[in-house]
Amino acid sequence: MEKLTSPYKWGMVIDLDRCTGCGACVVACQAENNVGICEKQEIAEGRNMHWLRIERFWVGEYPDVRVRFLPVMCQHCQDAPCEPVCPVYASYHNPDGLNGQVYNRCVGTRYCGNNCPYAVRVFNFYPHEWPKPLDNQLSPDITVRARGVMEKCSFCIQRIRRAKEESSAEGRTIQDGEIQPACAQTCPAEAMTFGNLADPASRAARLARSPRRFHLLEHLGTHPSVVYLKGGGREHV
Amino acid sequence: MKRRTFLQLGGMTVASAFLAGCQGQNEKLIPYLIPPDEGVTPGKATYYASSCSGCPAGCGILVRVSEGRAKKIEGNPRHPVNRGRLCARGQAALQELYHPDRIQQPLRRSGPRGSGKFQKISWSEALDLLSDTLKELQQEPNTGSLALLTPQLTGSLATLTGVFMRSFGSTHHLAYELLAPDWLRLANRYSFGQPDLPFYDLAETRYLLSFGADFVENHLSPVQYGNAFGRMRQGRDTVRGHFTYIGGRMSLTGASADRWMPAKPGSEGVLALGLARLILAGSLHDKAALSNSGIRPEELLARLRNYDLQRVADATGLAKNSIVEVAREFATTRPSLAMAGESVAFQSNGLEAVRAIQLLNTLVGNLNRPGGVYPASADPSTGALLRKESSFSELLALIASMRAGKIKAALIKGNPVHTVPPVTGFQEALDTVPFIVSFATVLDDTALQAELILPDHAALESWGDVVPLAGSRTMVYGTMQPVVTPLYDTRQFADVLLATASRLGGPLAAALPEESFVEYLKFSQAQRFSSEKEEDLELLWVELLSGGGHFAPDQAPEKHYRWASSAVIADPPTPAFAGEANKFPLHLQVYPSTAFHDGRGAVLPWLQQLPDPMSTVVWGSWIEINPKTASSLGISQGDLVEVTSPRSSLRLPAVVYPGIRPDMVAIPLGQGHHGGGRYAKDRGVNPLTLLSLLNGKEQLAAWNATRVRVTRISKKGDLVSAGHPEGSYRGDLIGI
Amino acid sequence: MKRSWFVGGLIVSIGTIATLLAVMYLLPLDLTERSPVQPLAFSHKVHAGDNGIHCLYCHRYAPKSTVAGIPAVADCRSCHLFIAPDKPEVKKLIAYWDKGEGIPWIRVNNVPDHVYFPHMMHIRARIDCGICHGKVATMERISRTASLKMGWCLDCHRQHKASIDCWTCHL
Amino acid sequence: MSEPPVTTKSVSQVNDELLSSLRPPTLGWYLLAFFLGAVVACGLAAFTWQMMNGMYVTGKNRPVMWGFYITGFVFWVGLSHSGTMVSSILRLSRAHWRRPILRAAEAMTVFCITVAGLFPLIHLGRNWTFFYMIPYPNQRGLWPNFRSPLLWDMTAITAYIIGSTLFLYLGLLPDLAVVRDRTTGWRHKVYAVLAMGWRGSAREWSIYHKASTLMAALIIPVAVSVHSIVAWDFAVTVVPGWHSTIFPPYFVIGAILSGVAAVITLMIIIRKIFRLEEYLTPLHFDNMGKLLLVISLLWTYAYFVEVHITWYAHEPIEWEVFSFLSSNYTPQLLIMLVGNSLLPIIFLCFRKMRRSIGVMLMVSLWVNVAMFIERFLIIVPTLSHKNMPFAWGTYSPSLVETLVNLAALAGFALLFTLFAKFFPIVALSDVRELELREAKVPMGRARLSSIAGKE
Repeated sequence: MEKLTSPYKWGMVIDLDRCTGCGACVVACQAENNVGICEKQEIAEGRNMHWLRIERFWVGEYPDVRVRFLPVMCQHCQDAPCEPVCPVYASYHNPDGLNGQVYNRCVGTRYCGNNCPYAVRVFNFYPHEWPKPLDNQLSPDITVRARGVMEKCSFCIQRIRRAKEESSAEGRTIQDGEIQPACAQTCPAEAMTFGNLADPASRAARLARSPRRFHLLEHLGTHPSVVYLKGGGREHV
Repeated sequence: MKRRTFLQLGGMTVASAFLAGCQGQNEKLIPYLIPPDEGVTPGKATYYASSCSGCPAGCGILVRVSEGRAKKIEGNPRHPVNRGRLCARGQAALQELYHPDRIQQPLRRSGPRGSGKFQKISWSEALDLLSDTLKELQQEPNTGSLALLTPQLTGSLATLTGVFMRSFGSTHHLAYELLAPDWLRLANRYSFGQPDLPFYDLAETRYLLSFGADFVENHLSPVQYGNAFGRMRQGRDTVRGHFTYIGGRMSLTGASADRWMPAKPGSEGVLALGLARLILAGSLHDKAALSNSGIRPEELLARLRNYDLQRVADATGLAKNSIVEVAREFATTRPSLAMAGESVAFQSNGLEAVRAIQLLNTLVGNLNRPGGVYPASADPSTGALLRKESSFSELLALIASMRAGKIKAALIKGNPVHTVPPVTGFQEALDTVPFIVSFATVLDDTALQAELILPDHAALESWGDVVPLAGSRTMVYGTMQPVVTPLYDTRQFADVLLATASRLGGPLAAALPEESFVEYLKFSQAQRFSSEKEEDLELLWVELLSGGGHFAPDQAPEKHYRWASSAVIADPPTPAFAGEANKFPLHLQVYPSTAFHDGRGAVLPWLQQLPDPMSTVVWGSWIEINPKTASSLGISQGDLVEVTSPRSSLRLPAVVYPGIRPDMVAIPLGQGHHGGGRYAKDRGVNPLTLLSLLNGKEQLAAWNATRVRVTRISKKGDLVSAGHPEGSYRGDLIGI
Repeated sequence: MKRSWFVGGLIVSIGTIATLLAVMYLLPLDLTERSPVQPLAFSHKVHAGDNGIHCLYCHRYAPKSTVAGIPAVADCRSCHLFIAPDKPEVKKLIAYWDKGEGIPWIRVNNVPDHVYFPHMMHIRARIDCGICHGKVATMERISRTASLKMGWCLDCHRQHKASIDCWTCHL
Repeated sequence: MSEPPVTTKSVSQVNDELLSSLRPPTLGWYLLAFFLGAVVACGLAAFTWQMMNGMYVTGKNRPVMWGFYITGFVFWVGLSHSGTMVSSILRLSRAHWRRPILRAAEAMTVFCITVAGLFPLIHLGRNWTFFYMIPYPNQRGLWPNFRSPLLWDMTAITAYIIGSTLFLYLGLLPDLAVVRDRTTGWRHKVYAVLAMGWRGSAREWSIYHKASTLMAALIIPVAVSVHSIVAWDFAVTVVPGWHSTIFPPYFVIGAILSGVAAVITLMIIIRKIFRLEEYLTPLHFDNMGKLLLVISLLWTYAYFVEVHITWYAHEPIEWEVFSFLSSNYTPQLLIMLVGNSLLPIIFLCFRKMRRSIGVMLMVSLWVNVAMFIERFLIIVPTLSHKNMPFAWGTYSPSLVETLVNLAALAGFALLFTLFAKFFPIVALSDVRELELREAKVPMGRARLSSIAGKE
């Protein structure tokens, strides 16, 4: 909670011109983060647990119809609407510029979920079960969330932690490209680039200066750490 | 206490405090009996390199293992096919290992066929039963009464099965997959005189013309091409590759295109030849390349005189100006690349159409050049098994034998009962086979028919080697190793074959003397790499396993494509369709689902709940209908509709899909399993049951040439989609 | 009479309120036994105290892993084949080995599952094992000396200027 | 001011009549209490079910994370304004006609805010960790987030519960003394303790008057702040449709509207049940009707302003939310407008209507139903169509939520029933005080007003 000076400000650049919408990131995220298995009923009720979703928009009418894909995960806003509304600091701002979520602190007011303009916070309406032996796949690095708490993308904080531990053992700072969240790691088209935006030389920071850059719902002034790059010229040449 | 229960109960401690009194609730802490190996630290994850066997692409994977349990599958960054990337199916393979409905030991049928009643037996009983049956067959004069059905195999398993069947004396080894690129090999043989699959240099191309080649989801090597697509778009500083997609249904791949040309089904060949004519007429062709290939432009132009713009526009239903534009762009933006895909090949004129598309590449000089198309590396050692050109005709031959009662026993790896279209009569023919052995991991549709189920290891428990399908120009050889100790009393398919061979004795045992598949692998690798590192095979073995295989990026093969001068370009015949147009007004396209491929992914919950990228539907089947067609039929999103083909009919929910021709409907493959564990069982429909059999040339089945009619049944389609149906059209609200 | 009732009531209610506040302060209550009886009467006093064996000799993973690790049965046996093989507790140990079973030790120092506690980071920061584990070398039977509650962790983190970002411990 | 009720009854007669509710309960009362108790028990069972299973038993989802519970919360907080506003405003403005309805209104405040305060606890995903929100020193070294409107809510509601309880208790004091003097046995003892030794001396009365005036003045800002803070729960967010500066006054006006309407409903019920026709005359309803009319006009204005600004600014997503609301929730929207604006304005303009008990009952009930719908329309359609169109959703309350809401209503009624049985529901002293003040004292041959004169 205390604002410490950190050499890191994690961010992600998503190039929509590369994104094919294939869904590999969605499964990668679910596999890495112990995200519950959502039964058909759950999703029908709008209680999908995916931390990362690919939005698909139809534009135009046949035959001039176009599809736009937009992978949306927690945007890790610098001025995050979710943070001030949480009465217990379960949603808080991390010194590295991430939006933290502390599951065991969460009381489940779901206020953050309402106030998140990106609708990326998911609530454990159901107690999620992993029928044996499927529970073996659960990662020991992160908590398995109980029902009644909010959860969301953490940019794979467990990977960030691991890299920090390793780099501190070697007495250095984390190098560019050393950390990759599961989604960015698996993205076949390399549409996602994760890195330290505080380091102007990092690949992510360089991409984030692209003229194609934009933030999602920029007018709300949330200052997200996720930068999107516009899909270039998906019209007739 | 489990982590989750703690969180649930954490706050309730007050209550439990008074109930539990002074009782301690300390956990147990059980030490290892023997300390773990050097290099393994408890509490720290270990990574094992292996290969993905989820589809023939054969990507390299790294499996993260903690405390003896596999936790996550990642791409192997050193692997040249997927370069550290992995698709959704590859990630989900973890759940094959930990599937709650895995078969835990050999089963023998105890009820009638298909009833799903089995009794547990031991491995020695099971192997006795198998070898006794096979022994009986061996004593018969006709040893061809044993059939082996597998997917298209690669590497040592392909050789092993080949040796097994040969030594047994049977020729009925069918390696059939619905989506196998036989058609492409066949077309390549006609066009270039060699059946090698192409490797498209997508990353370097500047203009991509895909005729229904859905390389993002399924075509040949999806991760490789997905990656290359990203580099084509934004991998170069100044060039952004352009992408035009041709096909009546906008697939996931088509969704990324800059231009979508919804040509009529079956008209793609005409379009390709029309484009060729325009290029030649405008003298935009690559003259050197043509003369290399021995094509005289004037002759070819004269040959194509029938494909004038008007005729092509009429046949395809496309606007003239866009055809002209595409022809000009394709010929002038070089390097360019034309790809042919399944939806084109699965027409009655598929072979001719694919060849016409290959002609386009030849015309503008895309053969054997960066940004163009090369022959992909192929594994020489596996021979014909890897290079099937007409496995469909082999399937038909096997069905005929089965019907004739010649087949007494069938060993089945894979799930053909689900993935072979019933119109072939395969399922009924299989019913006549008295002894069926299945090597399934879960009780799938085929295993339900089996007399004996010998559960295979999950891929992550198995040894093996994989030669990727068409994912690289250079030789790639991937290895598979078990990353966890097997969970259950299962045995690897190859090990069962070897054990059977030794039990049967005779020439079979002599041909397959190895006791286990690992030994066989070591032996075959010793042969394979003998020239390189003869002295230390053990070291080679360790290197192969730790690196995930042998990759030789520098060794560019000598093979090249050259238009076979003898190859005359054939006119694509007018497409034929099953079902009269007046009774069945809509073309049906069945396409491999992004998540399930041909259906093998449907057993895994992660894939079931992955929203289909295009329709955002989860946990089910659907039919895609153009909004205009839907409204004329009174159908709205989520309605239950009945699809009737000349063969049969199905009921499933409708998805209003703006990216499809009004005269077409499409259903994804993969669902409609009768078995397959709790996640797949009785979920959705299998559209293969609708298909009628229509052969193109050379026994290539035209799976996209069935017509159907669609009627609305009720409002309750039980459709669940992740995206809001109206919100999906309101990208304007967020400026997308 | 009335006054005595009033005073009595006052005392009772103040007592109740104080107890409730105390319980609230301590929530979640820790009910684990501080010094459970172990299946083997292993003495840290003998090993670490009298014989001066260093902690990391047996708990060898602590400097490089999140878990410190407890010695495998084989490790214990390899010494005790020669050292005091006749003592009854050592015989029990060998019996476990012969049966091929691990020893069902009872956990003494435990943090809840939603807490991520990396041993190696603490060793690296030169935090003495005793700060959390107490004077093990004097303990015949191991017992928990620290409260291991969040406030206790935070105090130490503050003192040592370690990170008190929530995500340091709650992943 | 208006004409006070002229009484010619003796003191004991008045006391008897006003305290009639304290007579031993009848079978009807038992039946009513049992019925209400049963409904509350159903609600408790539903809540237990929810706690054992998880929030999936409600209709909430992503993005509609709040639903009937918060609707109920806002609604009951709104109702709780009745007592304070009616009682203290009228007390401060010295409207004598207030006196017979005072007690009921104040009691209503206390019960409404108690019921309202339960909803935020019920709606928590992990109810058993509610104490994380309480600011107190703990071994975790953690404090709640004072920037969160939910914490403001908690503070404001706690303050309001305490304040309004004190307010009610203060008003009760002299009456408790009367009851004490008229009861025997253990009841006498209980009332004696509660009456805190009230003797009715002039000094006591003088202090009492000062205290109640002070309380009345203090409770108004608390009441206004409570509902402003509830409005801030919504207004401080970035949710389109909530992020609006007019919300605090709009909510307060809405609260008073529903509060006044509820008081009218209650007056009619009490009047009927306890046969207080002589004390609650059409005059009272006339005055309350005027109050309701004014507030309804204010509410209509505030609503118009809110919608008008949305329309005028025409921000795409804000407009999207409004058009979604008006197209998918048309019946509800119409009920809300009819109940909150049309009916009160049309009917209450006429004196005759205002003095008709039936009309007043109908109007006040409509207002309250409409007000509940208004809260629902603020919360649900807005959340359904938030900023990300792909993640839009829908909501319909589940059985559990409905049961809990019904139980809240029943619980309120039950509390009130019990209260009316054990405490004087009509402010005895206030009524008598008025009588005293209005009484003509013989002064020679003339009868002059008593020294108290007009308040």
